[in-house]
Amino acid sequence: MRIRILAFAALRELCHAPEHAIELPAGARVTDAWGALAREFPALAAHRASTRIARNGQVASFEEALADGDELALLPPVGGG
Amino acid sequence: MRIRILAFAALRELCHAPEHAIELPAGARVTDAWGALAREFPALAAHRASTRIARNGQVASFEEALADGDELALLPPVGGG
Amino acid sequence: MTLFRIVEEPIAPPMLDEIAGLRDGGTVTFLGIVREDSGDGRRVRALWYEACEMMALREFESIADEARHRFGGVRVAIIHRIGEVRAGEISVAVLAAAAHRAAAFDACRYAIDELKRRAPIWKKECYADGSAQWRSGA
Amino acid sequence: MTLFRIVEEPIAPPMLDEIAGLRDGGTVTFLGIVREDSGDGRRVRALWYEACEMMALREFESIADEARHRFGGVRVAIIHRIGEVRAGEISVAVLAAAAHRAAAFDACRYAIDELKRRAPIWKKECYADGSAQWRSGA
Repeated sequence: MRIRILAFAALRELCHAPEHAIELPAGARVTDAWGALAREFPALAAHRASTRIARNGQVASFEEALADGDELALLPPVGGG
Repeated sequence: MRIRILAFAALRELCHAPEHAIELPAGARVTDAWGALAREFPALAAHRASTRIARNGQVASFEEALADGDELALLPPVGGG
Repeated sequence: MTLFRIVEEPIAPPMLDEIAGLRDGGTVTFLGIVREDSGDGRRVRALWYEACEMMALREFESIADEARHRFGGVRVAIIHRIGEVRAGEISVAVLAAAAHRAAAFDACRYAIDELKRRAPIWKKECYADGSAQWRSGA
Repeated sequence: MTLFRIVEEPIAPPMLDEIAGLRDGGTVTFLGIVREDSGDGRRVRALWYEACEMMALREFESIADEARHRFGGVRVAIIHRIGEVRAGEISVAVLAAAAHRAAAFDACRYAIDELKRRAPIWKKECYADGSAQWRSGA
């Protein structure tokens, strides 16, 4: 299945682009999408503990199952205001 | 001696004017100025306990001694803001 | 830039802009707006404000000084309108600017609370039915 | 009147006027102004803000709803600027309007505290010496 990944702020810079599309086997979970992107951009790995993930606009756990066409947003620690 | 009295808000209305000049004998105190004005405008009397008096811009007690040319301000309970 | 003012004209954004030099990391503004509802069911057309101006301006300055000392260097400006202020218009504006927002919030609140408690300013509620009444307290 | 906005243009008084319909007896406005001092001695030229806009706007609305329920009917508006915001410019404006001032102060403070804690918005400090660094937290 095809997953779209949006990365913001420092994570966007580590991934060299705000948006990536990845292919994953059926049954894949959020953690597999993270793993696929971290293989492409190894600097991501150190940020896993501090990153929140949103799946289709809702905060999701790394264990949550994915569906074809999902959009994941990688959210580093916020700093608005 | 001559004392100028400024009255504000509800007290101004009770005295029919924002400003009055009164003559008092030497040795008069703030309370005597109040008394003189209250004889002219009896409705004032009921407001003595709730009125603060400023003498030449500084809050004063009713017992404070007056000097010729003093200006007294009669300040009812405030309501700014 | 005059930080303490009593004015007869409407308090409008351009007047607040003038003191924009006061801005710091966190800037908190309180606007008091005349309410149509008197709180006891009568409809308010306008408030009529009167001040002992010299003493009120000195009180504004004292309050701002106290806020600066209590809340670590915050700067405060106070503008109060006098005369007729109709329902929906601004009667008072208090600005507090500090490097950090907690001090600006605390100072702004302190200044409006103390202004209401101490400044020699009075208001008369003028009702839609033509009657009117002096009101004290916050 | 859009109460929740993320904008690229400067946040200026005319924009705040637009939501003047929000005004009530007590109206408290917080403005966050970009400081030249980074807090660790470096001189800041500008902050560069980035948002996950859809989620941030939804968060603004949640925060305003929470404030309305906690503080008795107070209404809240939130505007955050993104892109480059230079030192001295406004990065964020929070307005809270309530019949009584205590609720407006409490709601405004709650909203800016929660925004800083929860809204998916990020900032990069761009220093006068040309270097830059992402910063999180208030």
